[in-house]
Amino acid sequence: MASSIRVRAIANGETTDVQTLIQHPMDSGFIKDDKGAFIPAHYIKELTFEHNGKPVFIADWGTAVSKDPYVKFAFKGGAKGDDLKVSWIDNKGESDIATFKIQ
Amino acid sequence: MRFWLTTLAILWVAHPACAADGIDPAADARAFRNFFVQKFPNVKLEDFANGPYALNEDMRRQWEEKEQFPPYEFSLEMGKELFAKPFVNGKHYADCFPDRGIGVRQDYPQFDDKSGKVVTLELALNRCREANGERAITYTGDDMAALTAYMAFTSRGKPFNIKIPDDPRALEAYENGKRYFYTRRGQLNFSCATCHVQNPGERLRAEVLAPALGILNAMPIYRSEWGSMGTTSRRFTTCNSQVRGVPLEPQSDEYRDLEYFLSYVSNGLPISGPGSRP
Amino acid sequence: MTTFEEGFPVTRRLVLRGAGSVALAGLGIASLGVPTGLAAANDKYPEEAFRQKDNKEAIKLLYGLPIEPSDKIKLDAPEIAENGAVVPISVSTSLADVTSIAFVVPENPNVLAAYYKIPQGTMPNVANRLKMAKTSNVIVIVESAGKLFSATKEVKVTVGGCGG
Amino acid sequence: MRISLRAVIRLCQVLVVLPLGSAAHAANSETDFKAAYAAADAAEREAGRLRNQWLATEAALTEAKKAAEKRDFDQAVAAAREAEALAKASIFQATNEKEAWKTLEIR
Repeated sequence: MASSIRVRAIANGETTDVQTLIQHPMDSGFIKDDKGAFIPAHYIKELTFEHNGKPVFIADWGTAVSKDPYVKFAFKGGAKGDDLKVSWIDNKGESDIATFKIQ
Repeated sequence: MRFWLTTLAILWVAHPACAADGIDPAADARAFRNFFVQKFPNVKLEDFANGPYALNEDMRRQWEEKEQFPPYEFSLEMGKELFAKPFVNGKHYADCFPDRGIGVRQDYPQFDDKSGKVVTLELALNRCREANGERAITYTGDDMAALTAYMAFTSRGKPFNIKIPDDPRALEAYENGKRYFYTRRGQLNFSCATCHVQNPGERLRAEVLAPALGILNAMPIYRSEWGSMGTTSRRFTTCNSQVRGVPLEPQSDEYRDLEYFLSYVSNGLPISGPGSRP
Repeated sequence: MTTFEEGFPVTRRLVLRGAGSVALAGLGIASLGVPTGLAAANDKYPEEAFRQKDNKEAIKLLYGLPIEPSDKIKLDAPEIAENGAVVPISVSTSLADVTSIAFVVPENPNVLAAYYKIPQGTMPNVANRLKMAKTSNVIVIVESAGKLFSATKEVKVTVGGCGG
Repeated sequence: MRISLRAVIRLCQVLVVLPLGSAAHAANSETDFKAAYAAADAAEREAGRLRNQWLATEAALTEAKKAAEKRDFDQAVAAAREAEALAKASIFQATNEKEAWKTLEIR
């Protein structure tokens, strides 16, 4: 299986811009299926970015983040070729982790 | 199928005016393009391939933001994998297409002189599967959407290049597609043109309607409403049910002819698919 | 038949702001497994705040401090969401020493949408995509040097992000 | 533009609802249902030949069948007649459009 995590991390001298897209249903628990039963909530709760072992961004998410969630941020430092470790865990305890090279 | 052909034949005989009018696709395409250019003088011609985003600034900004990392990325990637995956017999989709299927989306639909019918890209993909001993996949499903998304992506920027050969059957298919486009149907009494010719840029509920010019250049489309990528077949069938009509079978003659007409009148406009829409 | 790596044409209809690279090209993925980085977070997931139906309650649980509006926060959100399922919303601020940014949508079933912890050295700018059930204000709360500041913008939603 | 769309919808709804007024009379039998259903079904097939069936017709036919299974023949006959009226409206539409579509054409 391919990773659920897609990252574009680009060093721009002073800062590194990071964009992430994650494949996840982000079911809110408020939507009914075809038979009228509620689809149970299934959403990412925590998403963490680490550069050189140090967290640079932590997202705590609820049910209102869109399906296949996207987030963009920037941090100071970071050089081309550095590792950026990205991990998430959802409300069902499922998780994924991947490491990307800063471009 | 036979019923329909018979009905068509009857229509043809009953309305000799149609035949007498003469079918002139090139003139139609010019008129079609002029209509939209005059209606939206500030929109660049190639921008019509971006549908409602060409017409509405607030929506355009939302689109541009999403396009930085579009939600259809996963479907596109799946399409690339599916396209590259060999069939059981070892052959590939690429073996069924000119240029191994890369950068060819703008040439579909085509008129097939053997069968005397229009062949869309979706149909060509399934014919390729069947020719190689694989089962056809559903036209409205995610796999077909992903495959056509990938093929469109490799063709981005290439202008639609639909050909209508000098064959009365091809002209008839074109004309049938045109008639389907303008014919009011469903309980709401809407034609395709009601929304996409008379009212593009207007809101129908929350949706800003896309102009018919360039509308298929963006196919397939990821719709936020669907939360997934959808094929041209899916779009046509949902259009029919939205006007409270019973949709036809995907890739029925009518839909194929409609796709032929709509693609032809957008000749010269770039492929922009896969697109994203609300 | 493995030589199927024709590059994607760069004719994306939008110039991707210098990003250049296409995600499809596939960036190296090192390992798969259980995330270990979460323990490094300086505080826990605010479970209770995410359950709140009332924005005042949620904000109280999250911070327990008064909030004042600030013109140093730039909240960018559409006038009319093209679809409530995916509303792009971003924020940037010139406030100093920002440690967290929260997005609250008072008309959503659960009002707290997202809470971002901003470690030192991370820019106080976030862009994300949120679901909105109906027309609502979007409130962004920025924690700066231990104080709370907010900006608010209304987003009209005609097709809700909660299905139907 | 919005108003004109609405007006069309409204007009359509009125046209469809009109023939239903005469549907109500008491104590229908299974035979009545079968006759009413056969007429509706025939009209809907004709609409199918014209490639212009309506969702509402299909829904009314389904409703008629369900009511008949419950042996509620009044309801079943009413639904079948509604289906027939809808199917006939869709046939009228399709027939009319054989020429009328040209008024919308961009030339």
